[in-house]
Amino acid sequence: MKSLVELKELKEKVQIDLEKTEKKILVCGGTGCVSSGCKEVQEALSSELAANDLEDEYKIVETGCHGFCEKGPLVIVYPEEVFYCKVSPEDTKELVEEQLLKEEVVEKLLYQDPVSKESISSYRDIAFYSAQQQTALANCGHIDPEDIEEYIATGGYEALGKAVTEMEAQEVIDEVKEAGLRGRGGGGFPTGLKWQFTRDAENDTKYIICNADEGDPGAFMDRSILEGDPHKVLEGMIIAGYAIGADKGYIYVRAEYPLAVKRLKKAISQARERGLLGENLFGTDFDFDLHIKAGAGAFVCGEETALIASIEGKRGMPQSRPPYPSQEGLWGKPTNVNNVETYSNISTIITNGADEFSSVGTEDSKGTKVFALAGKINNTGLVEVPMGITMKEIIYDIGGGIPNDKEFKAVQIGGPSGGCLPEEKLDLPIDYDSLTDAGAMMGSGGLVVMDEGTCMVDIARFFLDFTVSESCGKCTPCSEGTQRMLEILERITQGKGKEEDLDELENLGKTITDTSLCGLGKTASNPVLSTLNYFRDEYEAHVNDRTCPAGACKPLIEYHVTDDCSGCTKCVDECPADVISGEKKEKHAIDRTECTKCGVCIDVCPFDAIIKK
Amino acid sequence: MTTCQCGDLEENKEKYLAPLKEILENYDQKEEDLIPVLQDAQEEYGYLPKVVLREIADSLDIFFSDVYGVTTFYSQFHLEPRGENVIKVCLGTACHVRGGARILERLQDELGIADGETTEDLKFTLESVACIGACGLAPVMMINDDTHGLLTPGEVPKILDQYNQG
Amino acid sequence: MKVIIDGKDVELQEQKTILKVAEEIGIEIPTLCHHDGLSSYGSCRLCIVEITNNGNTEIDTACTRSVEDGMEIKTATERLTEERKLIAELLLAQAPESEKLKASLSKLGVQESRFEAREDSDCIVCGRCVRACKEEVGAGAITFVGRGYKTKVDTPFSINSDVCIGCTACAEVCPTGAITVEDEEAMRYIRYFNTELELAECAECGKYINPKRMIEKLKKEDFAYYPEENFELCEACRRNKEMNKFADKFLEAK
Amino acid sequence: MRKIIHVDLDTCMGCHTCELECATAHSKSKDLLTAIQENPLPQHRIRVESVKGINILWQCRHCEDAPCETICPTNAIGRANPESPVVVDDNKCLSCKMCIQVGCPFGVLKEDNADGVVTKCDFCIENLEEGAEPACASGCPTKALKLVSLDELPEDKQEEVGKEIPTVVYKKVSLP
Repeated sequence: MKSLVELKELKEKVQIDLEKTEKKILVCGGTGCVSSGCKEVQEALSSELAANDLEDEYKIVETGCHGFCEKGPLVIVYPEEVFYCKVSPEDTKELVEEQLLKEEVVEKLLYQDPVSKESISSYRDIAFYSAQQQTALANCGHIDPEDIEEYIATGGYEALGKAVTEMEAQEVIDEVKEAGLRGRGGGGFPTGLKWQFTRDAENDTKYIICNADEGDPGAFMDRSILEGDPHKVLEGMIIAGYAIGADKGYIYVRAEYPLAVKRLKKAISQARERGLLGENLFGTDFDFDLHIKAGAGAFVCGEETALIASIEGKRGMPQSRPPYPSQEGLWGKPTNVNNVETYSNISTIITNGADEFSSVGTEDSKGTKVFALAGKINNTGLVEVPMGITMKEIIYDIGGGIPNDKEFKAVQIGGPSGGCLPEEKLDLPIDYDSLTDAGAMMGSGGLVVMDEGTCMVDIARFFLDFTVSESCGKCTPCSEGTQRMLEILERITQGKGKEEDLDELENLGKTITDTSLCGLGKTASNPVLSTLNYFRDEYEAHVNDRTCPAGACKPLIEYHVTDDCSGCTKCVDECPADVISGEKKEKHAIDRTECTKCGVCIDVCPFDAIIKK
Repeated sequence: MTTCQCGDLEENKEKYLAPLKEILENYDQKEEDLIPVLQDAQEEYGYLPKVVLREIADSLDIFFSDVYGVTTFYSQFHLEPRGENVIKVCLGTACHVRGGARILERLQDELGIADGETTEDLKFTLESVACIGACGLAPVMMINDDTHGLLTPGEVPKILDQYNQG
Repeated sequence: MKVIIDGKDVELQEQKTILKVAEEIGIEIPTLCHHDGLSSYGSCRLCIVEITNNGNTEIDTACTRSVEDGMEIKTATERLTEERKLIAELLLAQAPESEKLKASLSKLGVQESRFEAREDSDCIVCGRCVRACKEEVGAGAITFVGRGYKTKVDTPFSINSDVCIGCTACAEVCPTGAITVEDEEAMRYIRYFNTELELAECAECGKYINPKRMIEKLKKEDFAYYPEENFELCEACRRNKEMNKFADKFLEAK
Repeated sequence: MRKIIHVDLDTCMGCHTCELECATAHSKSKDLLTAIQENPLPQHRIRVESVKGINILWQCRHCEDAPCETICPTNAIGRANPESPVVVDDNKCLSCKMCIQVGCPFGVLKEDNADGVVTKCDFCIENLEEGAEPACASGCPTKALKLVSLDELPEDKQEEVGKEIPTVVYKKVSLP
């Protein structure tokens, strides 16, 4: 790419080409949809098109994640924008014949609103989408992530062209500072300031790193962005490189995300071919190139100093900061580390200006944030919303509330570093500082909803178990302290808790927070401390009464057959431990001494006649 | 299981290490290449045998102990042969609240092995993982590259059967 | 550069760690993983101090943190003392049998741990031995193995190391005394690492001296002057040889 | 002003007082009668041995280009400035003993019986800074050992100090 003019000419040309193929079928190719079988749907669709001689008329585009993972495989037919969900290969014949040939919607494949039970044909009318405001996810699910031209057609790489040809490096940093963008990966450090530190560090060699080692259980926004719009991440990184004076960048991505790695590789090679990576970008003397490093399965490598150690080929053990990576990072050189979502916001800031960006959000948290909705919620998937929105709006308006008429109990936000917030905190406007004040954390934005059937002690134990196995083992409070906390929590969930255990948990939690070496340890106790704070009665029930109010801790519950049992023998057949006995039409019985409490019987019982108590 | 796959003869060792040498040629052979080389080598050999680690240490000119330290740090790497089919049961938060543990238990019962083990016939390796980012489909497991979502324990035997043939 | 440590004003010309500065003015901060001869590591966390700078107060380790102008440092507040004790107990539970560790921790008022003792454990994973072996001696015989609380220090595959030079630095720097060295006849055993080495014999008196592998390694070092045959001698024979040479010269001069 | 220990072997009676003085100077109590009851017993860093009928005084030469300094992996052995003696920093010493084994051609380094670190003649550096003689010299009843300034030496010897011969200078004979 020799100049901005050349890029704009290309954009216009591609836009014209794309308009010619106005008729297209978008098939979501995100990981969620791949696992529910979108590849088969895509194949079936293309043979149906062939069978009906529509191959030239309709183009099938495999997009990145559309966000609504639970309803996959998703298919959207353009130009009508009809949104079909849970499409199976068998449905494709009807879809092609009805929708494409007769232009009549296939009712049974439409999304049905869980409350009004109405079928909705355009995704724009579905509450899950209509309440969102997308910046980072803007292109995800709408363009072919493996075609750089489609990205260019949306105005892609124009921000880069503008930055390197029309702006001084310092102006770029000033713009990012003014926009008020804060790091989307965890702590929320102001991005512009981080860039400034790295720019001001004296050294001829500097590096840019993209932290794509998304590891928070329950968060998958980075994965979706990488799979759905990889060029946006590259563009953000190249702009960062220009701003701080680096000519080399690394993307550290989880090896568990093979599709993301594949699409990134493709995006990088396309960008190189077009001269958007390499030497003399846009005819200037700015050079920049990118390399991919695949992680090897260590959550702690999301911590920036550990990530750097891992890129260098070492054990991913964090180091004390200061010196910060902006002073001494990769191979001792000043290094700027941001995460995927942060870089995805950069091009918008440069193109539309800081003012427009900062018009969204709250006083101290600007812009939008992507959240991953998961757990006991109707609409699981990815949503991007303005900062300052309340938890209630996300869970009920966008997420569609709790399934199966269950009661909301808590929402866990921020992954293993985050905390569990109770119902009374649902009106909390979500931004970095209010979450921290409430004992949780923005983290990467994983939102896991829990209902009355979730035991909060068990959830705390679950997160501790995760931290214990992911602690790098370097510092005493994190590696030993969390293990000791876990032992206490295990004791409590097994009904062997002691009265002084709760104080000991708090004690350990505070010391681990205060004295651990890195962010992993400093936040490891959050899930325990926040549940102890908001759900202490549940802990007390386990310790004092030896009961689990949620009915989740196995050693504290028993399975019972109620009088609702009609004697259908379904549970007798399905029980993997063979401990249910009973004749047809007679009330069954469970041999509790051998029962493994696996819950299969509850799942299969048509009369809800098996209960836990 | 730790018996050397290369035999004792120098000639056999050379033959055994030939694919590794090809892998190494794709790299500059600096310390920073250690993790990618280990990844490629594991892809080639299925696991990381001692002779392979030693050869990597020599080629990259780093301590054998460092290679071993790195290998044991990352959960992706394995020092023992693995099953033909690798089952990864997700126990991330979303899967946890939707009963991922029950899927794991059922798999353990069906296969007769514990988390992290391999069946004697080397057909299956079972392991639990933190999050595979398919939270929308919880509970989820991956067998090799296939993701199976929205699982119930009852479906487990059926799915295993698909991989048990041949 | 001016800092205040426990109320004392200190003026400094060069960058130093808080630990070093405190030591110089006679304030003792407890530490286990730190050793003056090794790189800073910051794993045991016993040397935590409270640092106030620009209005923010934080806790950090004195062994890794350099002083900055205007810092106010407190080394022994009540909070620090309590947290240190807890950490000390976590450490003690990892090496419950170690008298050496107990002796160091008794200064903090910790005699026993509230936590259940770890079985078969005598290592606190402070990494002194690993740093000594790899960074200083340059042998790289041992490494951290695994991660999390299961991390231990070992040779690759727990087998006899073929690069250990038997210098015993690992044993000497170990704060729990877990690593021991035993010389029996012609062999040196470092059983903690399943390692054994052959000892060289003094060419003169036949006494066993250091391991052959150490001598091989040292021979490759570049000395300004050094008689080659000295490598094969014990220190007493080396001394005798030189003394005799000297006596001869002296007599000759007379 | 660079100082050296000057040894006159003709004057030495072989009384071993220097050894006692050295050990006492490096004891905890610094008092001979108390020092001999210390556990572990204080060690001396100079030795007197009779070889071929001559009483030879043997201690660290504080070599210009000291092999013990070269071999030490942690820079625990070295001098503060080019004119100071070669000393061991106990806190930095890892006790790897490479200096004992091969570092010193004269065999004057040994393991400290208290903490395992390496120990050697430190020229009584603390005394030196105050202008006093090292213990071995100050305690020598016949003044066979003397702390002298470099310029008190004959000119031919002066030139050799620091190049050919170590800081400890023996009358009549140069070393090594």
